[in-house]
Amino acid sequence: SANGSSATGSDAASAGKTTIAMVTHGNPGDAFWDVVKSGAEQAGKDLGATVTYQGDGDPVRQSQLIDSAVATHPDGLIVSMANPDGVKASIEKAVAAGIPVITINSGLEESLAFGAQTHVGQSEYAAGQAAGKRLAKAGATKVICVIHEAGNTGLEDRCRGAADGLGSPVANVQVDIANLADAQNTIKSTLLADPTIDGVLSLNPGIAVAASQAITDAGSHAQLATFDVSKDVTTLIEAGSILFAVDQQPYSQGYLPVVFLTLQKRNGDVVGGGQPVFSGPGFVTKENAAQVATYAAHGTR
Amino acid sequence: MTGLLRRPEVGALVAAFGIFLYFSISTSAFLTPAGVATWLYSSSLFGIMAVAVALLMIGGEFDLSAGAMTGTTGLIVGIATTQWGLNVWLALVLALAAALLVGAFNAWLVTSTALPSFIVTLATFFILQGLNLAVTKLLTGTVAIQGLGAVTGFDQARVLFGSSFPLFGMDVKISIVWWILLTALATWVLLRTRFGNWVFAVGGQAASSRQVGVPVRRVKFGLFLTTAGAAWLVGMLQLFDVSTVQATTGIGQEFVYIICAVVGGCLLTGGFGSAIGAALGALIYGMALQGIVFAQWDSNWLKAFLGGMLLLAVLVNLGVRRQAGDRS
Amino acid sequence: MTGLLRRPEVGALVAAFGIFLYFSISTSAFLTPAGVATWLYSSSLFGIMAVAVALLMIGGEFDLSAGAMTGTTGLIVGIATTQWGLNVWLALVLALAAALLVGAFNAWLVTSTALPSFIVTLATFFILQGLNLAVTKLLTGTVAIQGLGAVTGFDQARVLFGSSFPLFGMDVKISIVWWILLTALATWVLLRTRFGNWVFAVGGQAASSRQVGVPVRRVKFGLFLTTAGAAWLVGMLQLFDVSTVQATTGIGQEFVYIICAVVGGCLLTGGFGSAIGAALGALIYGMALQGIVFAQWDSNWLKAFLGGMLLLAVLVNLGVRRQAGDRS
Amino acid sequence: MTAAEPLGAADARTPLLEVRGLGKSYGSVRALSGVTASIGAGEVLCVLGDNGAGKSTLIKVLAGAHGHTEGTLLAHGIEQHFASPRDALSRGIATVYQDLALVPLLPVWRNFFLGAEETVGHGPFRRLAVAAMRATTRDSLVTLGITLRDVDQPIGTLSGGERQAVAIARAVHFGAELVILDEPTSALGVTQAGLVLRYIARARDRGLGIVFITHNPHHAWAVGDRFLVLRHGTSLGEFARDGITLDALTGLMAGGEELDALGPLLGRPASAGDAL
Amino acid sequence: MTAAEPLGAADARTPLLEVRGLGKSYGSVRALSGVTASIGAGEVLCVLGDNGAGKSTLIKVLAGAHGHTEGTLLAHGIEQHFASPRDALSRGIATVYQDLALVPLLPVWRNFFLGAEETVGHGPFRRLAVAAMRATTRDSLVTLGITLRDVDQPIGTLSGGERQAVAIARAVHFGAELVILDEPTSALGVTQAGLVLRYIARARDRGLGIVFITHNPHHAWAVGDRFLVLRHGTSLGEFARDGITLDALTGLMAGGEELDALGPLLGRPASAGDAL
Ligand SMILES: Nc1ncnc2c1ncn2[C@@H]1O[C@H](COP(=O)(O)OP(=O)(O)OP(=O)(O)O)[C@@H](O)[C@H]1O
Ligand SMILES: Nc1ncnc2c1ncn2[C@@H]1O[C@H](COP(=O)(O)OP(=O)(O)OP(=O)(O)O)[C@@H](O)[C@H]1O
Ligand SMILES: [Mg+2]
Ligand SMILES: [Mg+2]
Repeated sequence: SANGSSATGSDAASAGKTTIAMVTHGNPGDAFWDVVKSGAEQAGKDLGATVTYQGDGDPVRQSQLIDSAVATHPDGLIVSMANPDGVKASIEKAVAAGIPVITINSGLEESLAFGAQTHVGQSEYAAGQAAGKRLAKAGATKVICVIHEAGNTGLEDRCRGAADGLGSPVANVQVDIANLADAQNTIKSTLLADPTIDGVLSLNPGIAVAASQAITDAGSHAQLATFDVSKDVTTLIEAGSILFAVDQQPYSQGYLPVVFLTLQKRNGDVVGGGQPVFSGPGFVTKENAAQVATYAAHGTR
Repeated sequence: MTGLLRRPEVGALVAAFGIFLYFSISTSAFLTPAGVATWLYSSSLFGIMAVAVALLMIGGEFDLSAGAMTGTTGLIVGIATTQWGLNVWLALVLALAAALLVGAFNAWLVTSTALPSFIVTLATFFILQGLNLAVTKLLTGTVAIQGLGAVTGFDQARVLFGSSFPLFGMDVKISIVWWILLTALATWVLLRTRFGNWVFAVGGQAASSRQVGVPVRRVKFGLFLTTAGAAWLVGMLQLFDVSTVQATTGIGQEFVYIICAVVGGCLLTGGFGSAIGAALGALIYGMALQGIVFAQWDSNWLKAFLGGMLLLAVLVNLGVRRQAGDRS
Repeated sequence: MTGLLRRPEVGALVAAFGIFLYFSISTSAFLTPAGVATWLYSSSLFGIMAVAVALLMIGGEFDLSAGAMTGTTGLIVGIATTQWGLNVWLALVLALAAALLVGAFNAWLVTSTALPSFIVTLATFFILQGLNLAVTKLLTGTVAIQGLGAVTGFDQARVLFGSSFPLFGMDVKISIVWWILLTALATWVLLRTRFGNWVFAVGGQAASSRQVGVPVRRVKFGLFLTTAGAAWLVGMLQLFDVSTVQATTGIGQEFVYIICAVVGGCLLTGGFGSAIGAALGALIYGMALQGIVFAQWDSNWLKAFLGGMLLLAVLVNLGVRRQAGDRS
Repeated sequence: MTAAEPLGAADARTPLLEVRGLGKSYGSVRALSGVTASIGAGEVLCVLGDNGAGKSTLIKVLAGAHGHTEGTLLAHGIEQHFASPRDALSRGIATVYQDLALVPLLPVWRNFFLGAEETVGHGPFRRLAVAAMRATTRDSLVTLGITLRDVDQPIGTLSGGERQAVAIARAVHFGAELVILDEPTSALGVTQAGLVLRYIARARDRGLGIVFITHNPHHAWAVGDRFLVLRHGTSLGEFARDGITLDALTGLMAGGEELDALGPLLGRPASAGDAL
Repeated sequence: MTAAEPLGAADARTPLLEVRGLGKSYGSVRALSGVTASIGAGEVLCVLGDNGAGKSTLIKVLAGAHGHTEGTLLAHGIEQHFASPRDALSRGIATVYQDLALVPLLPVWRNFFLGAEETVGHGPFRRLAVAAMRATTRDSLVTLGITLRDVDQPIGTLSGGERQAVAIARAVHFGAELVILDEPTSALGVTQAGLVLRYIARARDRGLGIVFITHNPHHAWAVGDRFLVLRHGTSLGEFARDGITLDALTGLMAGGEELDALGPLLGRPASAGDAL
């Protein structure tokens, strides 16, 4: 795995230290975005660049954070676009100021139009779609999608994608990530209320653990799939409690753009050539779970 | 009749009964053993905190940091066991000590500055919220602690906090037992001990209480420490149930506790309320929360429904109190 | 000296100056035109609401629904224009009417039941939060409304709410102008009009005010409507700035407004405070929020930092008031 | 500024206010009945009575807060039935309540004008006439013999007597011909009470009629022209100053007889020094 | 239950409490000086004085809330310097403050025992002796001649007189030999005040010493054995019942002379009916 004290960064030749700002729509404490952040920071360490990270789910405040980051004149800007309209003006401002921008995660469609150099990652919708297809293949017909943060666009997109991938409507169930024990109750209640449910899609590893227990408690035979991996999730996959985990490989979504922007500064490279770089989705299944588990424990998967 | 109406929990009792009937009749899963076990469990987690918060409110204070504190305690145990390899029981004690420290800090600030506890605990809430996230990230590299199931001694502690036992065909979670015990204990303390008498007195009229020798400061310390202790317990119950804990655990729950206490008949202004009322408030909340799911309503309406319920409950309580001729 | 110290905003002024100096010196971007424009803009959105909430708090009431209401108004305009094809200006009026209705509802409940506004507006907060999500989802199928830029008339309205103009090399957002104007207006109203006099009186001693003929009920209505109006304005400023609105907009911000007002010297108990103080409180908040970005601190600590700041601010204010010999 | 001939002495023949057989019931509770009294310009009518005697009820009727249910009330000789305090106020009757209706944190001048603020300008530019109100407040207070350091200090920082004075000055300023004072001296020490009595005398000398409610017969005696004694909601009579002595008044109002009746129960002989 | 020979008359020779030249300064403010008085069992000492006279200051010293700064204080003939209210209480001196230190929403019996609850059981099973406390409350009140419908009703629903009675009964119950009452009748009507005076007489008859603070000389006269009159923090003397008349007392305490001195300023001749 990546070695923090890699020598690549120490002999950074170009003028001054490279600084790269990352501003996402992830609220503080969000497990997915935390891994993205870890990836970016590790890349910074590896390459001898300073990476700053900020995140706010509200488009107004996200764009303010972008403006603030731009005011510090970084060598590169990385932005996620859950709500492309919301950050459009700020991104264009950054581009106008001559700061290279890379978009990550969602916003693939608008990325180039806004003046970004490339897009790393893959939209939540597409990831959801892939998950839906895979669930369909496993025989699920009636699936619920557990939203752990009310009104979060990214999560809604995943569920929408899942419905389209599955080819039949998916009911959204709302729970609160701040109360996992009760989230488990709500999932259990849902399964009790409708025993015909045969698939559960969770969007967070913590919720996945709760959901797996809820399925057992409710005596349901629903198959469980989740987004994102964690140590517990890999264990559950190995045990067969979880069918698969969609891995958008958030670590790469954080790591790669930092590499690209550093390369551009040092070497003038423009990776991607105007085409997006897909970071996933990878699927973690019984076959590769053991291997992924070690990374997940370090917060890099 | 008036005497009965004057009890704080009458409104909540009627409401709880109504909600119980409604969901029992309109959904098929609500009254099944598995269904009952679920909404009872849901209620119990809110209820334990609601009872503690109700005591605090009767004593004339608020605690907005209670929700975040449930997260803090869980995170401490998680970090201490998985990162530092501490013994589970030691970690439990460590977490309890930390919670009590925060409670004591709240109490100390409130009693020594006479600032409103709303502001003081709002600040603590923010601080805890920040620390939960930042410290967890710093020490573990992630924002959620997992792998607790593999910690030695985890299963022993789980008996106390995360187990369940069969009863009437239900799979009863141990937290329900804690809830009932603590509600009974709180009721007993409130109505049958000196401390309880003092809690009412301090919330009803702090100055008078001081004059007759009630140790106001000590009572407030006791109340904040009780809330902290309850936060620790709920943190443990959640942790050992799902064997994972997020850095964001508990945020936003502080309002729920206050809502349960108010629905249960506690006055925001102190000096009036009951532990049973708060427990009933939590029961209403838990039944509604799971009942909505059983009824397969669109969960997007959840918050609106809960808001309406709160409004209705306080209006009913108000009406009941007016009926009883109580103008305080 | 004592007279000066007695002004509510002294503490906030000192703190604002300190934070300004700190970030100006320790970061290079804070004082650049682009930097200043950003933190001013950030402050302005908090500030407009904080000033309105401060008026309400001086008048002795709370509004926890103010945050969610900024979302409601934005969503109404978004839905009305993109879904129903309503004219932008009509949609603006519709949103304003809806906000005022909610404000009037709050005021009506508070004045006619004498329930604490904390509970009443907590209920409204939950209801709005639920409606924002459910209705948006129902009508649009998503939780965020986009494509507003394409609505006819959008650009006209944007001049009022979403434009910016160059000044001293800065790109000044129009919301900063609104903020300054409203702070000035609120200060003028508070100190130089009958209504302002009544606001202080109602918050300071409602019973006495009623006796000398102050229309207490009307004043409270006025204050809740002002908060609602401010929520509408902030909703519009946000909407026309980013031309998108999410169903979760504004949730959690209600505390921020109260914090800004309290940091600016408002008493939670009413009857004391100032609009300028609240504006300074928002300035502190905005500077800190963006200053942390400039200083490249780990954003995980943000909340803890803000909590500490709140604590410090109220303690400083307390000290200042004690110095000034004011025991109220 | 010292004692002078009452300015309004000439008008004293038609009373400013007169009540005949006045009564007031709250539902079945008869709080007041058969009260007859009158008050002219430049006169002080003292209303005395123990707690619950009906003093506040009488004031509330005079002030227009409650309508009377029996008898007649005449202002300037014309029968009236006040519907509201504003109604009474418009006929020149102002009331200073015991709690003074002051807002402690507000500056003196804002309290002085609270609910009746003076404004300048029109439409949206209508604003408080701050300078004028400050000056008026200062002047009104000086007229009553009070000089404050600063009319901008919160009224909560004034002494009880000063606060009474502000309230009286306010009533006088707002064109009252008749000022009703509800126990203005009851919460004050001797010195402060003396000051308030002096303010009452000043106001009387400026030709105002004053209804002065108190339970201290000494205070009443110091400034009163007529004395109305209430007990249990009925009038024990209205006495002119020369028709009664302080001792008699004291005995009447404090319920000396009733206490004497209690005497045996208290294990004391009927007291030798009692006034009636 | 009616008037009887004071039970404790025999002990009256060594006073329960005696003060000699007692004084108290708050920093530079000399709130009280040179007060000499004594009170024996079965005696009522009335402390009279206008507002600000120093009555509360005297009580606070006797009750142990503040230490004295001059003179001596003797309980049962032994010199004392009380450090706290508990200290005074342990020497049998209980104080009933003017605001009564009651919690309105709490039931009567809980208020009765507040701060001194009786418990049964041990360790974690120690609990309130509810039945016993209810019974005690009812009995104590009956001894003073009060029968409540329900000792479980919130004390805020009792009348002022009843609340005073509960407070007095509480002081008596908790073993006080000497009960200090701060203006127990000032907020009450004649009937209620009469009741309270009767409770005082009952307590006295049971052998208690009573310090009764009031500004109503009639009330003092009705039950008092000795009278201590304060003005501006100094004693105008302690008088035995047969050494003074009610009139003299009235004049002394209400500051009749001072008001007379004000006379010319008020535009009145020095009043004819004044008592001194
Ligand atoms: N709103 C009311 N409804 C019913 N009874 C009332 C009402 N207001 C007063 N009373 C009764 O009328 C009687 C006279 O009361 P009032 O307040 O006039 O006495 P007061 O002389 O002003 O006493 P105090 O010196 O205590 O102010 C009392 O017995 C009181 O209980
Ligand atoms: N804590 C204190 N610090 C300074 N001065 C005080 C303090 N307490 C009382 N005084 C002063 O001592 C004097 C006597 O006050 P005290 O309260 O004993 O009077 P009182 O006779 O009880 O009056 P009232 O009838 O109003 O209760 C007053 O001038 C008062 O201002
Ligand atoms: Mg009265
Ligand atoms: Mg006193």
